Amino acid sequence: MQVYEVFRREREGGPMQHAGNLLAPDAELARHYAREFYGRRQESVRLWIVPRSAILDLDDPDLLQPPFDRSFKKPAGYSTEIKAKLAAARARAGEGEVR
Amino acid sequence: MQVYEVFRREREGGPMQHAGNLLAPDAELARHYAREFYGRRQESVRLWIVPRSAILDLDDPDLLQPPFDRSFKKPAGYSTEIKAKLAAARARAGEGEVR
Amino acid sequence: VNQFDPETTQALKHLLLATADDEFVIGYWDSEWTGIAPVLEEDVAFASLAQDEIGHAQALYQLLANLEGRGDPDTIAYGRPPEGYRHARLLDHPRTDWAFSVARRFLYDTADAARLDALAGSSYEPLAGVVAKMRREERYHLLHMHAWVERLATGGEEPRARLAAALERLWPDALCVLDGIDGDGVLAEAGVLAEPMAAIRRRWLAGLAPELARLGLPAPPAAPTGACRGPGRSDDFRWLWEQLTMVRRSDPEAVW
Amino acid sequence: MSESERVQQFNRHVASGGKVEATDWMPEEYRQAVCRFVEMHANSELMGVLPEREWILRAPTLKRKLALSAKVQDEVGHAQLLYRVAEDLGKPRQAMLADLLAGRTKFHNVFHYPTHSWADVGIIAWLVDAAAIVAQQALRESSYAPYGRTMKKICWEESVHILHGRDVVLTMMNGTARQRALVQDALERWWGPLMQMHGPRTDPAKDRDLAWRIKNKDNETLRQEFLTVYVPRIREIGLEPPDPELGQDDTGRWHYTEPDWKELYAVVTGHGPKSAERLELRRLHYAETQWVRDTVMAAPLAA
Repeated sequence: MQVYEVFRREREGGPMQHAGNLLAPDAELARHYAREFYGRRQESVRLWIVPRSAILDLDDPDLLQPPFDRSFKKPAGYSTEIKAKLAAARARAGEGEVR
Repeated sequence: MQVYEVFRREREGGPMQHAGNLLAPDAELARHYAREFYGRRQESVRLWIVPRSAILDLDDPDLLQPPFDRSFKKPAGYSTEIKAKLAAARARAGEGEVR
Repeated sequence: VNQFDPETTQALKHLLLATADDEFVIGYWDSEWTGIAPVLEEDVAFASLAQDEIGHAQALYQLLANLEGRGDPDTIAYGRPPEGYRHARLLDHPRTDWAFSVARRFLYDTADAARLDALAGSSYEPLAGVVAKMRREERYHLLHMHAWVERLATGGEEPRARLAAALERLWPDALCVLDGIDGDGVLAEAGVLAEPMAAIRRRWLAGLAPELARLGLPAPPAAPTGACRGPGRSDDFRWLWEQLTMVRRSDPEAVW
Repeated sequence: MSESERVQQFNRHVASGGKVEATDWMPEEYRQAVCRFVEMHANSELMGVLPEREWILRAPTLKRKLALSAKVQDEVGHAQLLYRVAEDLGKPRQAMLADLLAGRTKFHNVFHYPTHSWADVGIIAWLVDAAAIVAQQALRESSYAPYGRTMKKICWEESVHILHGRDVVLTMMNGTARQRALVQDALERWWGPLMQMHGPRTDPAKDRDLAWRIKNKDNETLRQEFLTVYVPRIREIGLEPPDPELGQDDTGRWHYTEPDWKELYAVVTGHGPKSAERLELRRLHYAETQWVRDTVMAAPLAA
């Protein structure tokens, strides 16, 4: 069984918002179960179902500069590894060192 | 080049919400561009970057907006009836009805 | 004003009662899985399928009450002795196990789809309206049950053996879903049905044949034998009838 | 940053209303406390299915059949949502189910009791769900954000259950004298477990779950909130809770006969009237469907 994250749109024109996640053995049943958990009351007009493994997660406070300091949230060394990757990507994008 | 959908968390504790998408040749640059456009300038707490090809899209009205009545799954299915029945039950109880 | 002659109207009433009872009884049997299905996610899905069938039964009983000018869905659904129910023999079996319920569900939903196709253009307008809604909701049933039969058939020795045994056991009774309707010929002539039941049954079986062959699953027997829709009913259905009428029978003047 | 400094910052963060996400760093003690709390909640939703499930086949009208089946379906859904939250904290779903079925973990007291009539279905859906929602609404602000977000959805669905339950009770109170008697009898059987449900008075200062704001209200506050809203609604339709001491003082505070905490302890440790039978029923169904989980659910569809 794999974890699938589910996003839903409540009414036309509204944003796709993360609603929760579920377990399913494959994509087809994941679609059915997403419909059940976030659509059995006709409460959604659209669903996006994504295997959690396909999500690139970026939540390092050093890199996103959120409006508050949460540095305690990140174990030491986490941001240095991500920073190195981003530096490499920036180099490939030909932007050189920014700021 | 691939399309990546980007989701961001605006305030702590809030749900991830779709913010937009971008074109990038690979995950590294997708993460880099997402950080630039949706992370730093919009002070996101967190970002999820997802290749559009990994998203299962469900918007079939037969599955999400089935035609038969489902008011029994919603407040509207009960509130009017309760108002009338409550008045009757209160009237009965008010008359010193001996149980 | 009644658009049909007495004989056709009688056949239409029998068709409505039989179809409504099919939906009602399978809705009840499958609702027994609510809370105990193999996986929490599937529990929620299978409960939706059972609820849909109860909703369909309600709509069909309403058509029957309108046609007869008396009664309402509840009095028709709950107000008869076991021998008064006209569901197909397929629905006289209890829940049994997951493979059995999946096999029955698969046979029933695919047969029901063929029946609904034959009613889609019905000359009886109110029925055509209800059928149009049912067909929309049955799409998800078919998607879900084809998905399950595929997974049981290819999921290894035990799932495959259980599915095959269930299909072997159920096939003779499944044919009854598209049989046992007195006057189906008259209904076809009046355009209520697109064609008689035997033709709808052949169309259903022809539709299933490639999938059954691909998955190496048991094929149907030639034709149904014996009474398809009562009045004789199984002990299992009598147990279910005891359950579903228990509260109403406990206080006949009560309001629920 | 030293470990203890990080823990202090974390404690200040949650104490001031800060949120914690699944992938954030958190003290192991906090992780265990949240996981245990959510697991107990998930167990209660899953076991809470069984008392009402007996009546899905006995619902007396098509609407009641649909409403009750949809309610029990929601409870199964809540169990799934909560087991997922707990699983993301590190304890696999199978391990949680195994601990529940072996009696190693607990579930709420109210689900250890029998049901006698359709009136029980009304009282459970109305008052037991109401007592639960009073506690659950406070959880929407939990410091553990995935739990808080999940509770928003669960509370919305519970609010529909309460309306369904109240509709069932009101219909019976307006029905025959026999129906009214059935409802009063059910209220009397469920009142004890209801008063025990939020648990004995605790010293908020010593309650770790409060300190970490996993939950936000202490037991007595929740009980008072429940009584304030629901005793008037019970009495206005001619029902009377079986506690002669039940009443409000002029400050609005409710006084009542002290709930039987010994019974509560006995029940939640698996010695309630239906504890063994219901766990056995769960074990039986779980074993009967193990083959499905081992095969079809274990791997994606064969290509």
